[in-house]
Amino acid sequence: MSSFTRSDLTDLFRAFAQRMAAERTLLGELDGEIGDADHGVAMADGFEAAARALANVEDENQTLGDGFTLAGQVLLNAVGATTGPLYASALTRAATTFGPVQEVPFDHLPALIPAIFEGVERRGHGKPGDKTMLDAWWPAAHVVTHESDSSSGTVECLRAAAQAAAKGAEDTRAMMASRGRAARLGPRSIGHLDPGAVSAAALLDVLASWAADHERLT
Amino acid sequence: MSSFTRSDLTDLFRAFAQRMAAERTLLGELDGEIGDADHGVAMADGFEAAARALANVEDENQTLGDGFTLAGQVLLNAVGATTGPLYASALTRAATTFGPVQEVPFDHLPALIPAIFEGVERRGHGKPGDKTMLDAWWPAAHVVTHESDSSSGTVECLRAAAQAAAKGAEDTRAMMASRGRAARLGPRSIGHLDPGAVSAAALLDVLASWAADHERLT
Amino acid sequence: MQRFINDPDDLVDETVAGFVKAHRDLVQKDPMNARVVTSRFAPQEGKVGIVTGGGSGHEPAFIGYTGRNMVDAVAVGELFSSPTAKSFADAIRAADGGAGVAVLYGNYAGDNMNVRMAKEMVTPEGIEVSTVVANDDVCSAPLTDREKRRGVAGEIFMWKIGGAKAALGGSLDEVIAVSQRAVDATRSVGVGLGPCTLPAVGHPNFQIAPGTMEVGIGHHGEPGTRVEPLKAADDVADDMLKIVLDDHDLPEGTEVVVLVSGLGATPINELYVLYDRLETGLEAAGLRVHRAFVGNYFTSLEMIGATLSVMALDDELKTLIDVECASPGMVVTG
Amino acid sequence: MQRFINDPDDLVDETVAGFVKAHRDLVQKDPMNARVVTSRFAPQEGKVGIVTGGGSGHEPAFIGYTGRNMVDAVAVGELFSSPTAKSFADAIRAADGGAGVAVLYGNYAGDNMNVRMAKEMVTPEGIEVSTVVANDDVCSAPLTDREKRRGVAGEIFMWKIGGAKAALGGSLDEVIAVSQRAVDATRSVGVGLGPCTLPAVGHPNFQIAPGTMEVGIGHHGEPGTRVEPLKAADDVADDMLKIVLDDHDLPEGTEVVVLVSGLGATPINELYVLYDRLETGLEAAGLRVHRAFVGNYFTSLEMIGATLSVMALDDELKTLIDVECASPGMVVTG
Ligand SMILES: Nc1ncnc2c1ncn2[C@@H]1O[C@H](COP(=O)(O)OP(=O)(O)O)[C@@H](O)[C@H]1O
Ligand SMILES: Nc1ncnc2c1ncn2[C@@H]1O[C@H](COP(=O)(O)OP(=O)(O)O)[C@@H](O)[C@H]1O
Ligand SMILES: [Mg+2]
Ligand SMILES: [Mg+2]
Ligand SMILES: [Mg+2]
Ligand SMILES: [Mg+2]
Repeated sequence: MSSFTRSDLTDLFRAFAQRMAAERTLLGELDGEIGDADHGVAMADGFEAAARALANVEDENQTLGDGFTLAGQVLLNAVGATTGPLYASALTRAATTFGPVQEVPFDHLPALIPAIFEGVERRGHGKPGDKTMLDAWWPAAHVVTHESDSSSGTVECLRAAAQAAAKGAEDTRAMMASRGRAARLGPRSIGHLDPGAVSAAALLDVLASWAADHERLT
Repeated sequence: MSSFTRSDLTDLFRAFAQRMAAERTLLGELDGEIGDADHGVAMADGFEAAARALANVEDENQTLGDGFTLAGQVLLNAVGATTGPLYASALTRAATTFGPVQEVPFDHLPALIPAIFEGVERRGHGKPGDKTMLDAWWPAAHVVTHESDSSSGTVECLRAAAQAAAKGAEDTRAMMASRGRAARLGPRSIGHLDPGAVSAAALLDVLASWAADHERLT
Repeated sequence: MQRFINDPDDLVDETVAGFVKAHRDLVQKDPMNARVVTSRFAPQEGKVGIVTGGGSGHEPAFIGYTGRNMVDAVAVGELFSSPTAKSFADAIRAADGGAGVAVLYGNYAGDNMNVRMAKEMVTPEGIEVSTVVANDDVCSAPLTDREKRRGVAGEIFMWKIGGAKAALGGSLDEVIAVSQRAVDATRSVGVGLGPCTLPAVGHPNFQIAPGTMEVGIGHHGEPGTRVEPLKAADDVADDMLKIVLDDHDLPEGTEVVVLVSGLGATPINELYVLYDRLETGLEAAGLRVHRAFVGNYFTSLEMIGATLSVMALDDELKTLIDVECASPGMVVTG
Repeated sequence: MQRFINDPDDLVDETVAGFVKAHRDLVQKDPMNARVVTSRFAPQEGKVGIVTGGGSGHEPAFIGYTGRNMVDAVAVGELFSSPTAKSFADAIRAADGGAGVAVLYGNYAGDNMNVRMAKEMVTPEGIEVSTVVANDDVCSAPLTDREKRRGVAGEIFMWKIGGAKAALGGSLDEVIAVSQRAVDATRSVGVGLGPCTLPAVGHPNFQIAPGTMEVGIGHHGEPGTRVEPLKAADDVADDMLKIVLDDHDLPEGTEVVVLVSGLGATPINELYVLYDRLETGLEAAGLRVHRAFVGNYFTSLEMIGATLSVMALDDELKTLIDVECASPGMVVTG
């Protein structure tokens, strides 16, 4: 069975960064509706910086844990906003999950999702239903930890998680924000998608596609 | 033959003020094209203040000279801008022309026009062709001093002066401004009417109509 | 966009560069971090350091309040985005004179997290950090949820008070206590008449229909409590004052400091028109204006609108607001 | 119009009312004339009085420069209109401390006439009046017609210099001479990106098409020397500097004071972006910036755009620009 290596991590972040760059305008507009319009810039700049850092320091001794830690630190130092600390915390958590190893079996990859969920939750003190990115990460994490059995493949698991996240993001439309800038809007936030949930669902979509490509090629 | 009295002066200024109020928006817009859009406000406020002052202090001992002096002072104190001192100077000049008398023969009325022209010219150091109000006052004054013979009536004389002023104002369209704010525009002022010339022509039009009504009623 | 910009991505860096050049008598860039501006007079051995930070686009806030007897170091974020935890940490390091650092900032999720992380970074280095979080924006949450309210222009009072207390030799605990008192004594409200545009986005991220106004608008265009037809200036001033005073029951005779700030594109004469009515209203409510600030103190790019902030004074706050200070955004002469 | 106004006809009176309330430590209304604002410190026995005046809508100019070691009395006109001769005369009377009065104003036909008439009014009262007429606006007439040029933001330098000289005990002749030197040493240029609206008119009185800019625009929207596609901020700054320096051949090593003023609706961070490039350009031209002022110093209601003013210093001008002063629009600390 194939593995997920430190250089795969760089590759995955390159894919994240590309997608965030592509979604930059949309995310800015969604944030403009209920926040301050900077979410596209924050996500695009943050993941670009992280991907570049991962590519730059890729050497033989780097472990997956080192890579996630690096990505988190760079994101934190590059972005600020709410996004910086939340995803930095998420990636630090992932560093612990993946640990000081050069590679993990490929079917460990879905564990990234609950790690990110827990990291964001711990830093932001939010909960599903607050109309935040947690509304995408939580259903995805739930798929990974509860609904996927070992018989179904890694890619299928990630696809299911991505679909759950997309639905979760869509569901934020009906929610009233109680965290972040949009909370100020109260009832007037209803009817708008949460930008952080949308970007989270996009990251999960990238993860599933990247894994599918990777499996096909190896 | 009828006369022009101190109370006629009040009446005339009331007519001036009404017309300036009616032209306020137009004059503002013309000034907006080549100046700073305040000419309508200046003329309307100035003549309103002058008319009100003339009405308030109308008593038996007031001479025409007193009346013109008062109107000039009030205009000066009410308006500022370029218009204030120019018309104040014009009315002070008229005060001298009409003098310390309670009334003058009606056919002296056209003498108001060259008096105003000279007052404006002396204060502003301008000349016809500069694209200013002088381009309306000058041809009107010329009609009064050179072209009207005593055989034609007062009202006809004033009508001819008003027509000359209207044409003079229209002619400013082809001129390049060399005085006042519009001078800054140089060639770009060409094609626009000078607001001060337009308001001057309107005052002369009022004068002719007022005289016609007055003659008819007396 | 009719704006003076080069690459929108460079806007913040160029703003900071021009700012430290123009005000080199008062401020400088942190040599270690281009997103930190420090006072020429900092750090001062034995003085409590004053730090703040926030998103860009609010100039002169936040950088403009760096200077003598004011803020010692400011962390600079992207437009409308919290600075990074690292920038907050570097600002704390730059301000530290050995007597601890007071981080006085506004209540936004990003700032809360980044300040918390910065504190975690510098604590192991032996720097004592305490924080005060401004939440003066009345319309951002009900009074029962006061801790959820945002910080807006009233933050300037917090910096002025904290900066003065530190300059007079106050301990970290004292600086924190009196800065918190300044926050507790301050209420703000904003009214928006026109939106603003982030240059990287290129069009307004919210709309205010001509002929209407958004009462209670936030500093990033966060919608207010109500949208209503634009009223006469006096009526707007009355509404603003009512929002502030209803929330803040002040005994007659209280002395207050008032700040009326334009949001960026409102002509300055209109701020005075508002102030004229506001002072009349304050006096009618039995309050006395000890000092007033009117101008573009805390803007939101080219938003049209204004904010009102009122701080009730006690004896110490009054003494401290009068302490001489010199910063690009605010000067109080002795 | 998304504006805070009551009756447009009351705008100027309400502005002055709010202004004197907000800044009552520095200024007051002339009890004799509601259109005259005087310094709390004026008149001063034996000191030359400093007077200016001009149309409203340029706040903080003109009233904002009233104060200690600055202007003693200001005549206030309608929006964009010269004050009346009577107001100028009353301002002169209020400023007179027996040592003569310097009227330092800008070159507009209305101001010229009204000041001349004011002088005629007060001379019989035994007040000695001399005048300096600022004509710093490069694009308002060619260099060969310099006496036709308008006064714009560079007037602030004239007031600062004249005010300081008078404060230091200069005679009327000395104050006039050095104020004239300040004018002669100053060049300004404006760039407009968006128009302004007089509330009584209700719509912009000129247009600047989106995507274009008007280089050399005047303070009331008087059109500039050219309309061209809006460029990047750095290129605009370069153009402005070239216009100023081409007109004003300064020897290398000259020290200058720089003022970058917003016209009303330009975000303040963009003024710093311009300044960043301007200082670089000045230094490339061998000039040294002694002091810089960046902010909304001389506005035109809500016009979008900025002005640059550069004053070349000699020894005396340098000493005087550094003299401490306190006015609502400008504070220089000692
Ligand atoms: N406490 C929180 N927990 C989880 N996610 C949050 C929290 N606060 C805000 N968010 C997410 O952050 C997103 C906004 O991020 P961004 O626009 O980059 O930062 P900011 O709100 O500081 O401008 C929101 O859409 C929401 O999903
Ligand atoms: N020196 C002058 N002599 C005669 N008329 C002048 C002179 N300067 C300006 N004007 C007239 O004044 C008019 C403008 O007046 P107004 O708009 O009220 O004042 P301002 O130009 O001060 O805004 C111009 O249209 C022009 O006709
Ligand atoms: Mg955001
Ligand atoms: Mg005009
Ligand atoms: Mg933000
Ligand atoms: Mg005018």
